[in-house]
Amino acid sequence: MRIGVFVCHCGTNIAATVDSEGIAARAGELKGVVHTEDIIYTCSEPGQHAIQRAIREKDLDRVVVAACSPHMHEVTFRRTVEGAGLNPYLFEMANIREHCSWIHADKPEGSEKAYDLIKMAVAKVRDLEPLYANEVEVNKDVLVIGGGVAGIQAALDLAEAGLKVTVVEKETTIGGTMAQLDKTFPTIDCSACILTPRMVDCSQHENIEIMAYSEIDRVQGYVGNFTVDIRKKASMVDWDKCIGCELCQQKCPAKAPDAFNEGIATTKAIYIPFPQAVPKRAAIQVDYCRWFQEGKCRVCERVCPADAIDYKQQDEYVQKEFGAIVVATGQDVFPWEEYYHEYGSGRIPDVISGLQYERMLNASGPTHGHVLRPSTMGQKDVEPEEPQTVVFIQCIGSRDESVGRPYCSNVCCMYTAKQAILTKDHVGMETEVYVFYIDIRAFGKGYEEFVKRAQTEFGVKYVRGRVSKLYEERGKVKVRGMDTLLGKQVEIDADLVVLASGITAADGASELAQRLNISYDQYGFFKESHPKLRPLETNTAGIFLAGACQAPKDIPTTVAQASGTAAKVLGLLAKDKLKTSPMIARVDQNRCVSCWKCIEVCPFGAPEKEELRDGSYKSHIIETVCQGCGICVATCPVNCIDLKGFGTQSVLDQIEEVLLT
Amino acid sequence: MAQATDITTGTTASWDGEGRVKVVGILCNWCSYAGADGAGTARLRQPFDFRIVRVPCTGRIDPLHILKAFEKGADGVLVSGCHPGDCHYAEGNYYARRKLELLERMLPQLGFEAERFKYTWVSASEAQRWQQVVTEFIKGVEKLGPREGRAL
Amino acid sequence: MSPANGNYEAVEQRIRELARAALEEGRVDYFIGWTTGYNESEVIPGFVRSADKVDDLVWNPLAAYNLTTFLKRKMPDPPQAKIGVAVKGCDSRTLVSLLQENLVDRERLYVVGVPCEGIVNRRAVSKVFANEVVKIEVAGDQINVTNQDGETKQLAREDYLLDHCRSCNYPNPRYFDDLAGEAVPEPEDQTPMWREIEEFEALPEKEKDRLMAEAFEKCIRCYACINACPVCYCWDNCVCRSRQPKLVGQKVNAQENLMFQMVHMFHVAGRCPSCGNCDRACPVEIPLYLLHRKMNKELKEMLDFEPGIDLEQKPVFQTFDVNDPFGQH
Amino acid sequence: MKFLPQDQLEAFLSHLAESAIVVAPQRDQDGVLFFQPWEAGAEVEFEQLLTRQSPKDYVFRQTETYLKFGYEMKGKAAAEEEEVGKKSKEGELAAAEEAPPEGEEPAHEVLQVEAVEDAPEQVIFGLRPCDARGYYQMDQVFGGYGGFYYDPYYMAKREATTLVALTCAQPWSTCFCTAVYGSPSGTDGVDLLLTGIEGGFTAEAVTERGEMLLGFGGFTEVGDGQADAAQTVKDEAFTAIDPPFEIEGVPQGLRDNFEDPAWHDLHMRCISCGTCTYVCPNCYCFNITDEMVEKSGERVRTWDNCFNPGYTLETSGHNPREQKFARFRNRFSHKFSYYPEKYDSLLCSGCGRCIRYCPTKIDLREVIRTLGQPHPDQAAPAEDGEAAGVHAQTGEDL
Repeated sequence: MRIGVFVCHCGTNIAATVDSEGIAARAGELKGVVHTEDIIYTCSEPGQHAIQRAIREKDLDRVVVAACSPHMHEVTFRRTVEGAGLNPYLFEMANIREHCSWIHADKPEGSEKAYDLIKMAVAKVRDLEPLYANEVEVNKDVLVIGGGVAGIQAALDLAEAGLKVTVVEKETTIGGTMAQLDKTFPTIDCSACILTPRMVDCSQHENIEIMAYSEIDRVQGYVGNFTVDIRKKASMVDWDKCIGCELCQQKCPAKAPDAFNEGIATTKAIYIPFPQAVPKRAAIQVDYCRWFQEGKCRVCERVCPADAIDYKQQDEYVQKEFGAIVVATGQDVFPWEEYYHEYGSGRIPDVISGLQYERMLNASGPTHGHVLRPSTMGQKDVEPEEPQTVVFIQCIGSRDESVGRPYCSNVCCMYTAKQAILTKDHVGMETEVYVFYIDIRAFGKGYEEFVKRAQTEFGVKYVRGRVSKLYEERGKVKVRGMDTLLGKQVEIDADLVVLASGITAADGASELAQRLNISYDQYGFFKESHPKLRPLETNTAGIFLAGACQAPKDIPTTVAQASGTAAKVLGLLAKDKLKTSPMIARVDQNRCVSCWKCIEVCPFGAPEKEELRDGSYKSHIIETVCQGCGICVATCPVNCIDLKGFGTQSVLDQIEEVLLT
Repeated sequence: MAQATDITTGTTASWDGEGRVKVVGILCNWCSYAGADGAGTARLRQPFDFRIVRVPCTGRIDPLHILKAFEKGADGVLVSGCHPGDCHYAEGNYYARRKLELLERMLPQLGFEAERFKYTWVSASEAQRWQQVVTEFIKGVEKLGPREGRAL
Repeated sequence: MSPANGNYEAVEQRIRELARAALEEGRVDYFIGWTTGYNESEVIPGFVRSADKVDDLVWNPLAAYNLTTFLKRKMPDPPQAKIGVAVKGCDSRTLVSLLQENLVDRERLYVVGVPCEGIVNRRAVSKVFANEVVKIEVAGDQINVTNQDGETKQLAREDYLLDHCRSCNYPNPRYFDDLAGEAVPEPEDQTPMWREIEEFEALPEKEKDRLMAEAFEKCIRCYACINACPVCYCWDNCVCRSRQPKLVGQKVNAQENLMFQMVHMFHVAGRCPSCGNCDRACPVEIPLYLLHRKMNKELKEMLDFEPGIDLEQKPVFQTFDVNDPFGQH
Repeated sequence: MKFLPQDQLEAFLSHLAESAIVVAPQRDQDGVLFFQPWEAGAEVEFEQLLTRQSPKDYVFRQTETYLKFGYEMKGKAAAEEEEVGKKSKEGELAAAEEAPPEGEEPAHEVLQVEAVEDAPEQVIFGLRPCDARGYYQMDQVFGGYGGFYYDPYYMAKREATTLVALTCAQPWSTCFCTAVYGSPSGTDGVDLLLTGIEGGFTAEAVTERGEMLLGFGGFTEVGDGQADAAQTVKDEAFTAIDPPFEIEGVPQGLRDNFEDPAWHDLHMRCISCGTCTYVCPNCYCFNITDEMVEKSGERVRTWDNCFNPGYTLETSGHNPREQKFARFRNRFSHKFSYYPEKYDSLLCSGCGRCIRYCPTKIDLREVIRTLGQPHPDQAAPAEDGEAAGVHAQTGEDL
């Protein structure tokens, strides 16, 4: 073993408190060290040349640089030693600047500690072995999970760049939440007018395949090579034949709740969610279908001009391979009825959620854009009334620890302002509109101005305070609350109360995260790899995030993130082969006792059971999946798993070296 | 400072010196090691009796490594990683937390004073907190002095 | 623990019957129960391969050995044998631990549960005479001990039970296929008690240090403790023996010995219900039980967890809870 | 033969302690009996026969440092020699490599080796004839018997050791020395044999070393009937042991029964620990390792045992005794068959510790009774699969 030790002065950054020259000379006594040198600026070009020269002339096979933090220059010096023909992983840094010279004032002390740090680095470098990055072939197809605006944007960007994209959507149409919206803030432009052309683009793009009414069943593999099982749910309609004529829906005698309209209207057992649906295909909700429930009917089958009805249809499983996955599964509306009992738990008909109101405002919605009091709707001999007094309450299921949602949902302040304006617009300027708020968060471009407009131009009355109780009295909804600015109790007789329900993680998000092996937070939102520096990546290489599945987001942010994610995916898939870090775990199968604890604890799914020639099974690390965290290493009871570059023996040796010599 | 003159030739590490204690730190690469870097960059003075071993993640630490450090003569061991929830590898510090907690609770049974071991979380941005943690910990160990005639 | 109700013969008979049936019907290749050793008061593991030998099996308050040890990998002979085994309450908990991790094959196992009313601390009883104890008889609440000179002493059974039997919360097996006899009453309050370790805990650190050093000075590193341990399964690849990495040095001295024991302790943490098999196996009487009970006390306080209770539970160190009530700092 | 009155015992021990370390059976705080260095005033236990371990550790140490070594920089060698020299007490310094001439590059190193010789004069007092016989048997292994290996480390200690044995008056139920050519008053390896009788001990010197011990002034000439009384004690002890097996033919029997399916039954409750071998007065297997930190280290010998999986592990990863039953078979076969082939003795002195302290009380006597009888039909190479080469339960080849 021929180790070279290079001690940096870093000008006076190190040399002021560490005798770089002296400890370099002392380091020559350490086992295996054959060359030492002190350099004024090791990272400078002459400094790097000095290392390379010494490697060649002294035939060094391992190098220690005692200088700054490895976070600063580890990569630099790895390249340096590689340039001199040495394996870049036969290198170790001793951090004698940030961890020594800069935190000590006394030179003898500083020198002594710096020498100890060099000893530790030498002890570690002795245990290192050459490592080689692995290369894997990359599949260039991309899976986008979720067909909302995030998924659509990402899919279009990727498809435009020439990649094949599969969009998997759990509903029968893509579009997501945005398709349910009437207008968008702060421009009040029509949501459908922006979205539906993009939906059509998606369906017509030669590089995009939409798999609607499908879900992810299983994900195997690793970055560049995922194998995904997709379950196509049985719609009881042969979509290859269905022409989307809606005849079945018109003739179907069975009513069913209308999820697209947030339950404020009904649809039919066989349905197409909305006229602009993509793909426009019918599906049967078997729980409400008379044929499935009672064994008679088959009206749809009779009326279908395309002969597309297939009552015997079963779920179908498709296996596809992808190089990268974009998760864009969106969010759900906070189920306020389960939490806010003081607001009637959903039993007061004139208390509705923001998204329900959105459907009511929509010209193609169940009320054709007329704002009506639900308590007066759908009754014989009663003319539906327009509300005269509308109260909005913000922060429902947001910023509320008592319902387990301490976070801000990001969109409610703005959509409330939008809906308040639209109320005035649809019903008339004389309508009384109140908004109860805690704080107004109008942080985006044009947002603050928009809220101001609601207040000044449209005369929406903003009341700072929380509503303590809602109850029915004489055909009105009593709104009892506090105006904290005036310090007064407020009571309003409202005709309609709209709760600005916040955003909650999509139903089934955590199960999907487990299938994908990505992490999620306590609320069920998926976790980015780093909140600032890697906001689009997950901790599982090759899986990226877009939209509100990561955290509550409005449309501009969602679209921006989706495009960013697409760029990340393109960056990844631009390469034909991927290099993977060699500093990963490795199993000594001779000693493996097949207890599978490694598989249990790995956050990434890197260890697998490998069948050996004798029929036994031993642990094996899939190199491209392993991220090198070492959790399995610390868990393996026989210590047969080791972490290359951070070996257990090297950890022990560093400790022993510094304590015993 | 008898060692001062010996520094280039002497063999006695002043770490062994009178009144000195030997404290080993095992730090995760992503948060606490970077936090200690930050403390250095900010020139925050820290005790001398401390040597850091860098590991990728606290989840990579086996409590036995810490016991081994004690066996080899450490007077104190400080483990620090990312705050729970902020692990670079998503879950490593959650696994570590259980193991380290058990170790912390078992050490008194083996005759260790509680002040000799601590595990904590310091993020990359908490340079000041790092200074405080390491200073207080080493003060605690110094109060107890070196371990002698020990079982482990 | 309630005093013995003297039902041992009936239970013993039942164990024999169940073992006989299992052997005759070919459900097991062999049955592991307890039998007598070189004298009648040495009760040892007994392996019965044919139905005509089931009468060798015994059940009495000296049957301390946790037989689930013999289910560990590499123990069965032949390796794929179908095995019947008798388990007491505490033994069954180590079995549950093994099953939780799929370290034994449930399909090849036939478990006879044995309700237990406490096992005699043979080591303590043997010390009432300086010379050889040749006979230990348990009669009701009394233990009669006879030495080689024929002298007999009477001891109160209560005073000479194993430590964990005195505060046993799970006298009935947690897992079994057939129960040999009726379940014994279990305490209503199953809060674990740690009487026997509280005394040690109260000592000053320096004193504990000294006692540990003294105890582990005696250790001869025969590895009886880990090999007798039912949940310690690395077998030939134990890191203490492979020394890859060198967690434990080759030298036999108090420090290395204690380090070795720590390797064992941390590797069985969360799976060891402190059955005491290690402690009883130690030829030099190191109080290993003290360490393992302490560990379980801490686990109970940390995670409200007792090992080997629930088959569906995941071993606590192979999982986590983001809201674990410690380590928030 | 002389007589040591009871009241002179302490004085005798003190007398011995003047010129040697005296090791005698004493109880620890848990009441467990061990051989420990004796200090004036400490109570020596003569009643109980069996210490937990045999005293073999005092000659064949469980951990023994052979030598210390270090790599030194050339050029500074002279200064450092002094340094190491200070550390060694009786050791010799020897440069394993010839020091190269001055003035070459400083990275060149030389190996310094210091032999550790630690063989103080010692008297092991109060051991039983079976334990003494353990030394007698180990002496053959380490002492160059038959031109085989000579171990200077063991022999240095052995030669500095005097064994004062005590006749075993009240054998325990696990004792079987008489079955293995021993006796409760046997003198193999013994220097001086004491026998407890009324009022004290008779003392017989077996060797010159023992003879010298009789020079202690506290001894009196044996009185009337004392010699007879001692003989009675010995005879009674001898007859108290009922030999559990007939030793004749056992070595051949174990060879014949090498592939007997009964091994598979007998090993079942073995947990493959090393207790039996480490409490045994005869077992002598060991391992050698270099324990090194930075540039210096020690070469250490430690006990090893045939139940240790690493004992037969080959570098390739293959382990010829991977299965537990094979390790189990080896222990008994070695003691009663392989060893006597090479040496003039068995490797068992019948102390019974392995039975008593085995965690599952595996009974050596039962094993020898079951498998120690020659089978005339198996003396020839076994061809009958059922009887020999095939596992009774599985039909697999053994």
